[in-house]
Amino acid sequence: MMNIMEFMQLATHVGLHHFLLFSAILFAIGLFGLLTKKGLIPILMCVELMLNAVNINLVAFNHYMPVPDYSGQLMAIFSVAVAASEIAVGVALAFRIYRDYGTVNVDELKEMKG
Amino acid sequence: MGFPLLSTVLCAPLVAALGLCFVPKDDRETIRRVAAAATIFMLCLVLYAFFHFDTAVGGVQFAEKFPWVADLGVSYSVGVDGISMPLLLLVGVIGVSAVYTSWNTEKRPREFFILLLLLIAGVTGTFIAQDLFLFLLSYELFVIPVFIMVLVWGSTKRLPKEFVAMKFIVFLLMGSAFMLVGVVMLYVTAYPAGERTFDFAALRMAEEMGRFSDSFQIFTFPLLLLGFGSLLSMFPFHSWSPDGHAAAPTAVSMIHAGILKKLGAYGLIRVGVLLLPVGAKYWSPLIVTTAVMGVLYAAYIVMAQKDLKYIIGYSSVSHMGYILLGIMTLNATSISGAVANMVAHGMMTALFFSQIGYIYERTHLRSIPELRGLAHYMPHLTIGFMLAGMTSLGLPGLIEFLPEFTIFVGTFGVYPVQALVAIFVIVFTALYVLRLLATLLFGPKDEKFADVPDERGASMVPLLVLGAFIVGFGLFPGFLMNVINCGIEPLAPIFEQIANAPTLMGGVR
Amino acid sequence: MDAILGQVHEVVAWAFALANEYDVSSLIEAGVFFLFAGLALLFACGVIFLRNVVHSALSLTATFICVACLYLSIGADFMGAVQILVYGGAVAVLIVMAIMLTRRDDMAHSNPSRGLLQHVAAAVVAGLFLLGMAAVAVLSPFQSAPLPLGDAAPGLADLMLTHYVLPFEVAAVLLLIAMIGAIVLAKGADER
Amino acid sequence: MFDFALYHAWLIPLLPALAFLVIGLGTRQDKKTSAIIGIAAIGASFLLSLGVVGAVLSHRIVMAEPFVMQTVWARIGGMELGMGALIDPLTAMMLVVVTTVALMVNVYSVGYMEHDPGMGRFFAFLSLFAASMLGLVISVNFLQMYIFWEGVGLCSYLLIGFYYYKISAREAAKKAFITTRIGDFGMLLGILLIQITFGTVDFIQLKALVPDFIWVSGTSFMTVIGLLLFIGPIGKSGQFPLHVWLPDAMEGPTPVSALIHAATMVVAGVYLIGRAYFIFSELPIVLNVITWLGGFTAFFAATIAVTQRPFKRILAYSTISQLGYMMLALGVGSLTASMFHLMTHAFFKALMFLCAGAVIEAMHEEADIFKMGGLRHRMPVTFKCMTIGVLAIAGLPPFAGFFSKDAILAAAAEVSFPLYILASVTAFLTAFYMSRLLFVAFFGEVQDDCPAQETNAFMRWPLVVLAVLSVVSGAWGHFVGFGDWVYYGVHEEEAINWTIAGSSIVLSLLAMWLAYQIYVEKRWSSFQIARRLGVLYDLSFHAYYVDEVYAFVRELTVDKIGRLAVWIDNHIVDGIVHGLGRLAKGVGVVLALPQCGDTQRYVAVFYTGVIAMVAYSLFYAIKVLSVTGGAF
Repeated sequence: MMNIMEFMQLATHVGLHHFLLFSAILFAIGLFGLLTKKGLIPILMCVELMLNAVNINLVAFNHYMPVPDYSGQLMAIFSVAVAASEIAVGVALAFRIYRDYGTVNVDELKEMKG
Repeated sequence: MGFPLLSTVLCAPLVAALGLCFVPKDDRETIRRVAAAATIFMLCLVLYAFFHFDTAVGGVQFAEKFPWVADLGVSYSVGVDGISMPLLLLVGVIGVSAVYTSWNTEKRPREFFILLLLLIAGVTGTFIAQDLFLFLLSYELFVIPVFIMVLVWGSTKRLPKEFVAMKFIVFLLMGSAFMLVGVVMLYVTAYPAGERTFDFAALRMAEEMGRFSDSFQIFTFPLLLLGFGSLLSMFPFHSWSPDGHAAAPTAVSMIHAGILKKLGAYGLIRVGVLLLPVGAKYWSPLIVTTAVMGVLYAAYIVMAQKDLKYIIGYSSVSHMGYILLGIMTLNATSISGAVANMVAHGMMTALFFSQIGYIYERTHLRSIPELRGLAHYMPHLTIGFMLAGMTSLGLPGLIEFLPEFTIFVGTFGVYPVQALVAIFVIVFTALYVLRLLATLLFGPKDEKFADVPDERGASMVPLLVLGAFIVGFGLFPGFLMNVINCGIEPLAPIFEQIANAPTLMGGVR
Repeated sequence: MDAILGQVHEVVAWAFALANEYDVSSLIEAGVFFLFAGLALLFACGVIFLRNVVHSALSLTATFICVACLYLSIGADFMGAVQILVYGGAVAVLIVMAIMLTRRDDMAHSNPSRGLLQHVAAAVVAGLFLLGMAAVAVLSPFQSAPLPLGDAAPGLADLMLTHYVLPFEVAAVLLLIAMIGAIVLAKGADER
Repeated sequence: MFDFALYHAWLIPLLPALAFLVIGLGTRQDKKTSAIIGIAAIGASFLLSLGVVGAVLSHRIVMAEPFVMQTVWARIGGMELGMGALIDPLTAMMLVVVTTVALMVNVYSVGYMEHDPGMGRFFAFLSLFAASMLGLVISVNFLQMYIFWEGVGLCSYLLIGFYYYKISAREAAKKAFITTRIGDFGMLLGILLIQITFGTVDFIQLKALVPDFIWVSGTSFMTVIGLLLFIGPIGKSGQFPLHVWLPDAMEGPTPVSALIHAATMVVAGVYLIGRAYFIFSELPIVLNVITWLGGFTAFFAATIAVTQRPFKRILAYSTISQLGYMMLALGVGSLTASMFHLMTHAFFKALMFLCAGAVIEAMHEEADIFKMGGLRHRMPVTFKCMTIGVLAIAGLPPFAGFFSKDAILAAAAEVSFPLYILASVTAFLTAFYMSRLLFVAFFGEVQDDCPAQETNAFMRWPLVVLAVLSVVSGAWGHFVGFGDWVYYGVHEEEAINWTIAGSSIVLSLLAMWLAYQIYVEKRWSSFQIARRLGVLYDLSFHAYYVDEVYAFVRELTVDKIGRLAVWIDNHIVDGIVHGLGRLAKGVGVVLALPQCGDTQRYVAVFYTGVIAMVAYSLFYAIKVLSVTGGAF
């Protein structure tokens, strides 16, 4: 058995791996929601979760890796900008779809069926 | 370089098409006059070129050349030699006839004539191109107007016209996809990078220098054959053609059967046989045999057809078999015959279609049992049908006899059995042509045609123009044959060279 | 009894040993991280599993704020501020507005999920993905060797207006376009 | 004068051709002008032909050394094809015969066609025919001959179908063209083989080349060529088994039957063999085939003629029979006899056809001879002319047929006795059925409703002229020396063999007596005889059912296979094409199945892909790690 001591030592020394694992779990939760939710708004929320997970990675790398400037955070800021546009358009789309189809349930929206 | 005659010929329909865009769309009179003027102007220039073509000098004449895409070795290079000159004349003649055949187009005349002129320009470009790239460009260009014209002005008989238009375009594009592969292979193989060129003469030179190995030729030739053969309606890639004729408006049928199919044959000679003679030789027994099968098979099918356009459509498949036979026999005699036959069959079949178009336009009938006894009311139409029919069955004194005879002379010594079958089909041809003429023209009066007017005025023009050439070249074949001779005779060494090349059957033929 | 006591003793001794071995700041750091990471994951699960979509939205906002705290904990103060402003503020408001606009009758069941099969499949996909990413994260021999950097805001401003000025402008245009697009979409282009 | 004609012999076909153009393009509507132009053109040709004959006689142009002038018509693919005029006594004789008959028929047609609205067209076609036929006669090579051969075929087609509104005429025209086309196919093959073997189709050159070729490589290959060439004449000259079109061709106007289907075009086949005799005479097998086929056709057609009822049909079968005679003569090696018979036959058969035309017009298109009767009272001139014709064909001296037929019989007797018997029986039958025709139509009682009247002058005078020619041409030919001029190889003096001539006269007289007894005296009932003969009569009456067999064969080999080919094309060839299309469509449908429209499923698939990529990179990374021992 792996030494509990060693494990605890590893676990309590917060480092890059912690953040990577955390963001992976957050992303997985978002993905799970993305795949299981019916409503368009919850799906959007899950997408936001996943985007956040990505941002965490960027920031964490910027913090823990030997980089000379804040370009990692900057990437995260750009990502936030894109996410903001995405959510704006996404919400508008959801609203539009709701008005045109009377529903926001994706399983009722099958226009793309081949 | 003197007056750019060929460029003018090429531009005349384009300029007219452009001009037509500015004519009010309801002014049918102006529209058709502009179209007619353009094609007549073209015909005059082509005739001038034809009679000033120096048969003593031969080679490529009226040449113009300047670089276009220098990096790829593409140049705008036009010119005519003894093979393309008669075909250019064919384009001129059929162009005029096609315009006059569509004289009374009611549905969107402006667009119709613009597309028709574009189509004519496309085929003109193909025949005068001395650059493989220019050739291919024009070759692919004509497909578009044909497609649109079948879709918009076509008629639905056995098959819906939309279906036929799709079938047409899919067939041709599939064929040219294979052909493009072959052409690119040729282009890449001929010269090392940096010296590459699309110039026909240069590619021909590359062949002479032995740049195309035997196995390369044997592999590449079928690719080209698929492309040109499907346009030529080679059996068994013919089935788009009769359907296409049946669905297309008359002018398109005329150009399609009269020129486009010849384009396939022309490409096969110019690119297939001249650049890949050994490959052609290798496959020739197979192709000759299928060609003859096609001749017989299509003739049989004609026997059972009722629709006039199907009859002529299949009959032209049958006749194109003769041309393919002549080309693939690969000797100077048979190829001369094939080229002459291209002109002959083009004019004959265009005349046929223009007559069918006339009667279809007036009565909206096209099948034989419904149309009968027309001779009582329409002597001019009768003359047109008789002339076309008699040409079709190879009556001496009309344009098609001597070419067929020449093909037979060239073929008989090389492939006696195939030639025998092909010659026997002249009996079948006579049978179906006479059946057609008999039922269509003769027999008891049918009152329902009493108030259908006979051809006169503008609708007589196709008959007069095509008839004049059919009879003129028939009685005095020298005019036509001398030009063709001076195109083919310099090629005789090529054919002698490959006379002993191996074929599919192995050994020496 | 003795044995139990002995074990307790042992654990206490271990804890003390542990306390001796670690410096407190790293322990606090770990505490903060695990606290906010745990909360963030909890709220994230809340987003998915709460029945009421408004609760979900609230839960999402909470997640965002927890993440912002994590940012702060590693010294990314500007990112933390942005996170709170944009996500905790703007996005949350947008989503709540969207919920309002697409309101349905039964708010208690306004966040439906799909069937069991879908859940299993999603769990498999998400689980495998997590497994893969975790493996990557664990196996990658990253060395935590932060360089001392200055304040985040000035550093970012430098980068943004010098080296990354073009992406910055593009991002601005993108936002503008997104805004216009959102307006057009929501308003309906054909109803002018 | 003669020289002018000789050097302008090419004008002989050209003048009628011009007349065709002028009438066809200009004066078609104007009956009178058209007729005048037609007659003037053929008349000028006639005069020129006489001039040519004069030139041949005065320049002593003989068969071995013809007068040739030619020009290059086309040069293609290494071939040089000439056109021109070849004048020798045979040509001169043919020119005169053709122009004479054509002139007579033209004049006759003025009367015959005067009420027909298509008279202009008729004269145009007649002129075109005359042009083609004369062009054929003066051919210098096989190709020119083939060209005009097809030309006369076209005219024959056009003229048989002249009454285009009649379905029977239309079908007959079609049949004529196609049947002769089958013959032309063979002939074309023969010409092609000649062109390929010798590199030329010129008669003069071939005359020099062929014997050498046979000397070197034997006769077998030339026999094939000869047989192929002979197929052409089989079609054109109505030899068995391609004779079926000729009786049907009688649907055309009667002057046409006289000109084309009795006197000129149908003998083109005979003329071709005569012209190419330098090939055929070297090939004994081919000659044998020609002989026996000719003999058989002569007999076969005669047996059919015996039972036919329509006036012109009898004459048509008689023509087939006589053409067989000519072939027979060629086969046994007597060009002279054949050509002599060709000439006399042209005159008397044209005469009889013109008489038939007069009679049928007088009877208001009634053709059945048994509906006629007693016409000799109503139409005395026609009757006399017809009688002369019948006597001539029956071979009674001093009429033309006697001399020519005797020459043939004599030539046949020299070669083979069975052949002689066959020819004699045919002669007997000929005399019988021609007398039957004469007796039934012209003797007996005039029927009450018979509308017949003597015809007008335009129709009468050509009859008289031809009648005179039918009387004198034989004797003239015999005594002036037809054989001195038209011969092949060594010219031999021939005298009348009185054994053969006498027996033939006796046979003919016997046949005529028999016919008189049956049809005039009614000693034996013709119906009784017919019933006695039973099957034989039926076979003869239905022309041995050859037409029916052909119809069956055509249905089987053309129409059935045609329909089969259509089926194949629509279902197999097109089926493959459409099948490919459907295959593409089907593949599309299969590939579209995952496109269920469920976005989340797309996401799942997408992430599955991502997982796969991650897994792969992990796998790769672990491999690298294990190799490098834990360091990248």
